[in-house]
Amino acid sequence: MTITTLPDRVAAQAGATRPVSLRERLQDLLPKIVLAPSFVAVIVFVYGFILWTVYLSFTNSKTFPNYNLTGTRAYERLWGWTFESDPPSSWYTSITNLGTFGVLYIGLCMALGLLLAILLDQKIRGEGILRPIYLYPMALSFIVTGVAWKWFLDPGLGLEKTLHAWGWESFHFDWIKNKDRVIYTVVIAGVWQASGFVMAMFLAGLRGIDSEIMKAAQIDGATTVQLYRRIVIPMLRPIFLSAFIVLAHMAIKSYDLVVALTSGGPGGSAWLPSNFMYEYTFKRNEMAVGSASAVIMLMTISAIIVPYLYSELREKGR
Amino acid sequence: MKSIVKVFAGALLASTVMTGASLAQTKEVQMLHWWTSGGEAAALNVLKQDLAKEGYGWKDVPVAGGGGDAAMTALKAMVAAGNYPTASQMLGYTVLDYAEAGVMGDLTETAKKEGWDKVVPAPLQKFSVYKGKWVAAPVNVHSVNWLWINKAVMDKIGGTEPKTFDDFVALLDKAKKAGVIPLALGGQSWQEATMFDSIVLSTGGADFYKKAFNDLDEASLKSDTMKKAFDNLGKLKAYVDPNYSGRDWNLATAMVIKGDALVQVMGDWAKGEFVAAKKAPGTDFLCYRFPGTDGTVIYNSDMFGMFNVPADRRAAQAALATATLSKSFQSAFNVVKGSVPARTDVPDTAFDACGKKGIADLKSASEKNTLFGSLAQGYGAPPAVANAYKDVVTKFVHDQIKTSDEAVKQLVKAIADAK
Amino acid sequence: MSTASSSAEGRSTLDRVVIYGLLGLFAAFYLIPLFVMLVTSFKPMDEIQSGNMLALPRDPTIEPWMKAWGEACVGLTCAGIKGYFWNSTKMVVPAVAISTVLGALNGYVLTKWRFRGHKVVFGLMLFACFIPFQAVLLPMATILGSLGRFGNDLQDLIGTSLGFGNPTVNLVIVHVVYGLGFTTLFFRNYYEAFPTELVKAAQVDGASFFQIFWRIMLPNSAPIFVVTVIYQFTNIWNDFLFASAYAGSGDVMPMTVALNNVVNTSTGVVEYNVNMAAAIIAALPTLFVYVVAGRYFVRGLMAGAVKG
Amino acid sequence: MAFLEIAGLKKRFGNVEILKGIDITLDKGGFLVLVGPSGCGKSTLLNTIAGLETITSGEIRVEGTPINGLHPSKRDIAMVFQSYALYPNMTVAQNIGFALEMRGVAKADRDKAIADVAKTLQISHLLDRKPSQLSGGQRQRVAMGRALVRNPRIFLFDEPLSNLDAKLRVDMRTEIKRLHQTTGATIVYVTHDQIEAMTLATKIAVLKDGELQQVGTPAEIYNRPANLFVADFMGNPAMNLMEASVVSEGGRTLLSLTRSGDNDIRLPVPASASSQGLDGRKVILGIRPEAITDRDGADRNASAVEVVESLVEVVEPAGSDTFVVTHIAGKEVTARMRADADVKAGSRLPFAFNLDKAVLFDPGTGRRI
Repeated sequence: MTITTLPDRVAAQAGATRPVSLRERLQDLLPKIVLAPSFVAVIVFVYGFILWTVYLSFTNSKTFPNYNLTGTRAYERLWGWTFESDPPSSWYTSITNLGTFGVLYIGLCMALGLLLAILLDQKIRGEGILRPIYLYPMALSFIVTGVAWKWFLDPGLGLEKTLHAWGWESFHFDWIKNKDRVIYTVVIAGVWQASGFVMAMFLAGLRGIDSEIMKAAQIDGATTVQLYRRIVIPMLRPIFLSAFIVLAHMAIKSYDLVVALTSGGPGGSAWLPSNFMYEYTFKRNEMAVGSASAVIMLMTISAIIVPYLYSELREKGR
Repeated sequence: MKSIVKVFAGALLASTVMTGASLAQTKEVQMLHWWTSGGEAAALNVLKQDLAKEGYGWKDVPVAGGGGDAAMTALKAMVAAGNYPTASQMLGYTVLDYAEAGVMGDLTETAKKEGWDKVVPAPLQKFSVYKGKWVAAPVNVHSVNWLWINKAVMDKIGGTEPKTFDDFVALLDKAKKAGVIPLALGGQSWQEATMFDSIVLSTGGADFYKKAFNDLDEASLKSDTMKKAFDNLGKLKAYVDPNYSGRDWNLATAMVIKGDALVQVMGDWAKGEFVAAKKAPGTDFLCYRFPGTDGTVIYNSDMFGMFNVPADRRAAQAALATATLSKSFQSAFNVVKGSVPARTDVPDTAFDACGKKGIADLKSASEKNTLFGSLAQGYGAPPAVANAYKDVVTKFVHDQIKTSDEAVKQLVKAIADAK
Repeated sequence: MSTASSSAEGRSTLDRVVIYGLLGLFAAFYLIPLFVMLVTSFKPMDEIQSGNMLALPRDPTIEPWMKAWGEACVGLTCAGIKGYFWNSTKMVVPAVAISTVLGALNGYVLTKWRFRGHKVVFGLMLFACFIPFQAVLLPMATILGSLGRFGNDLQDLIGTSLGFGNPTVNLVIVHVVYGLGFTTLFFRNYYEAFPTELVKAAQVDGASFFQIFWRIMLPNSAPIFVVTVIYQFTNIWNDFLFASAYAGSGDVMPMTVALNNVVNTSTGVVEYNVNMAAAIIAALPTLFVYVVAGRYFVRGLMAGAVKG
Repeated sequence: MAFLEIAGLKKRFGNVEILKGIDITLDKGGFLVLVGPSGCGKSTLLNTIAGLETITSGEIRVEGTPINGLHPSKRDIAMVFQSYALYPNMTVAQNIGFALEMRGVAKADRDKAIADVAKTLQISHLLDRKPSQLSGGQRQRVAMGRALVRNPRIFLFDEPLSNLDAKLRVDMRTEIKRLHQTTGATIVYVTHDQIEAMTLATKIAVLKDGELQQVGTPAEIYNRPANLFVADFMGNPAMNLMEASVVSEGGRTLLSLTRSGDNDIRLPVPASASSQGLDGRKVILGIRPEAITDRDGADRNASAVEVVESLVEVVEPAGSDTFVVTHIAGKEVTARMRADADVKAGSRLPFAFNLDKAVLFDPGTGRRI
């Protein structure tokens, strides 16, 4: 072989002796300089505040932050409430509701979103009209639509009354007044709001599938149902994941939904953890408990999101 | 790049122009409140005009929603930022909390000059005076233990004023038989607890109420009397319509106004609704004390908490406080709001029959020391306790707590926990 | 572009009927609240109280709309909600513009100018999307307060606060900070699939960091711009929590706070028709954006936003 | 002094060494082809010359001046990418003119330069189109136009033909060769296609696993591969590589190749290798298919032709030639016969080995002896 290695160091120095101007050095640093403000902002305003919240959860802060560490009383109280199911503590209600709400909300949004996307993807005339109809709820805040939903679900005003007036006297739908069912009305309104967005994601995914694969499957004799079940839906896997992340974060952050629709529900039976946190921090002046519940919420979120982030970034990054 | 620069420059420019307004701050009061409905806004406008006569502007910071919840959140954020408003609408223990945090101003000078100590009932001063310093100007006194009855319905069923709890139940029965909804209730925790305040007073009497709900005496809380009060609450629950859950209080009032329901147990702010609907006391509706509570007043009071603003804004603040406690404003405002003046020397001439009764009751209760803070309304105990109390009541009403035994147990535990 | 629809011709009419039937049914479900709001907003009050909420107005009136627009009380000022469009606009436009441009720059750096640890940086920024806003309300207020005092010092020193402490600017800061996670995510995923060779070619052609961004990346980012702008615009326009806490006073109050003050009054007869009209008026910009840009929204999602 | 000098260049990503010390020089007007299997580091090497990737150590000089550390735009290079990397938002004219614009060339001069280049490449009629409206071949031309318009010191090509179909690829190859000859440009060209390398290059550098295997003219690389890898990689069909042992018989040093079920073959040691010290060693005999022919097809000027009879296993007529596969020393050995050679599978045939063209390798080190 002909390779003759020059002494590395000498070569490197030869490169370095050329004066590097300040301008060039700046040019090299530019990407980091550009990213830095955002990064610093996130570190301070998100992670700094998370630390602050964690700290407060170990104090006995009441109305205002108090910086004397006093131990884990807030967590002990939450822990105690976690198992108080009869009568249910507000915390117990909140976390069990989050379970019910989270599963149904994410599940139904995905199912409905996927169904609508598949239906819309059948070369539908009027897609241009239907698509915004499914999407528009995302554009409205719940301050706007909460009242309308509240009416519609109220047996004395809405659907039940209307159907009675139309002659269906036996119709009965009073979930919003029922402490065991009220959370399902929150699910209905939530699904109404977010499923269009999920539909758009799936629609984008469907449109992105190589049509040759579809043709191949049809030539292979797959029926439409088989085609979707065996080929298309498995290919949408990355979208399921994205949709899951988007929905999970919306589910965990859901707050105004509950307030606008149910004002907390009969006996506080519609509370979600974010309502709990807001109540204790701002209304009950038990900031330590509120902070502790926020910490637990964040830990729950991390338990879902961090593994996802880890696998995503590991796989994809070069 | 250019257009990014433009956006930034635009934002900067816009903001520099806007901050020019801060010079005017010394001649205006910044007022945080949640009185945004037509009637309330009209009442506050009186104050605004009074101040305008003195040469002070009014910077309105209205944040409605949740009976002041949103406003209190905004206030907390403003205080955390160090941007104290001149004044904020506040309730009971919240004033003391903020005073303890050292962010409240000092109105003592004005108070001395105007002799507030003598005309404002002592129980109110517990909340408006912190460590000898006046920190808040009470605007009104609401009383909670009222019945609001539709007179037409009352006449139709041939009812008379109930004097005891049993009378009340009998009256409700009559209404039920006549096919009207006997009791209009909004199934939200604060409304249920507000009604329960009256029930406890009626069931246990004045001393019991004070011991249990103001002193948080554990023996009283777990006494049989409390258990009986829960039983009574359970009885009343049988007279509400099935759709009561989650209903706003003013919708419940509207049921009484329209004659769909006979009676609502609610604070005197309900009268504002009757007035707004052009109904007159005695002819269209009746106001009775909750049976068995005559002579005693469970109150709450809207106060304007005054914040520790820089010296150059204090003149405006003092002017606001003076105007708030002026007899003319107290009269004009409370006529509209349904409440009674926070000072006992305001002539009752402008008030209707219910208002006159309210003023007289307040005066006598104040003299007899039977003026008690409402626990449901945040005047009986700090918010943590009050809300724990509301939790238990609402869970009882909505069958999550099934027996009065269990309710008492939960109440004791919840209050101990929150203390 | 895709799908089994190539065989649609061969399918029976029954299939089409079922498909259209389902789509129509769901469209009805999605439209109910809007329908309720619309019909209510055209009814006089007595008709609302006595009638059926789903019925068309017997006696339609535009009075509620006039009132919501020009007379409804937002606190002590009873001049309707028309004035608050400008408050919201001057806050939303810079917040959307800045957060979108920053997101684009971040995405550009994180995909095309990678450095050691870029994944960690991205992960940290993405996780930031998930923080509950209620938890940051108070610490953020403290920081904004310090900025405000800094602004006052500047005011004394150089005669202008440069916007520090101004409530509108504060809201812009807040929305930019908490929007960064999503905008960065959107752009990063989009630029991830953006051919790196274009960037290399531009480098060889002599374009600088910003020239490449400006001349090559941005002109080819229209789809993701649409998604990001729509997402940010609706979120920021609809925000109530921050708006009420940091900009509650009448002269800077954004639309949502004003609307809340109209709708959420706790006393007096609730004028549902006015409330509904006000709600629809307040939502017009976001509705407009979704309806007009809906097509591009799906296209933009296709172009990469959903892949991650 | 050479025009382009790459000295001791190393490149490391984390713990992985991508380039392990590369030394290459290229004269002005030369056409250097970097060739090797995928992952060998040839594209990385090209990118370091372009300045698109930093180097860990070493130096790159152009006309004696180090350019490593310089921003790509300051190196006076132009590059044609595999995917062409045309800016989708710009027209063809804007694409070609972009680099000039970045360098602040006045619009009028720019337009003239664009028009000239477009004329040279016969794409004048496409100037107003967007890249998405072009065919693959047209895009390729635009990409070249973008490089040409700059008139840089060095052109870099990163597998520019790999996205074209076979016919177009051959045409463009010719075009590039012509461009090189008419402009006298200095070119560094990356490909994995050894035919492209042979046809285009004035100098070939073969890389494998970040190491330079051999640098030389196409003929040197083809005829005198430095090691087994180069021998195997360059040429199609590949060079026949057979194990042999060196034996002394009758004062002659001969190569002995075993055959299963047949007698061993004895061949003289090729002239390219000195036979000294070989005695008794195992070697690998490398001989290209065109050096194994039928008896009549053997080179008449060759000094050492040996004829060996062997069993024909497969016959592959390729039109211009016929390839015949037999089995020697446990390996398939391909021979190249005339197109009309009358050969049948299963028959025994005399094969003429032209040992002038053969080389020997050390089986331990893989290097040529």
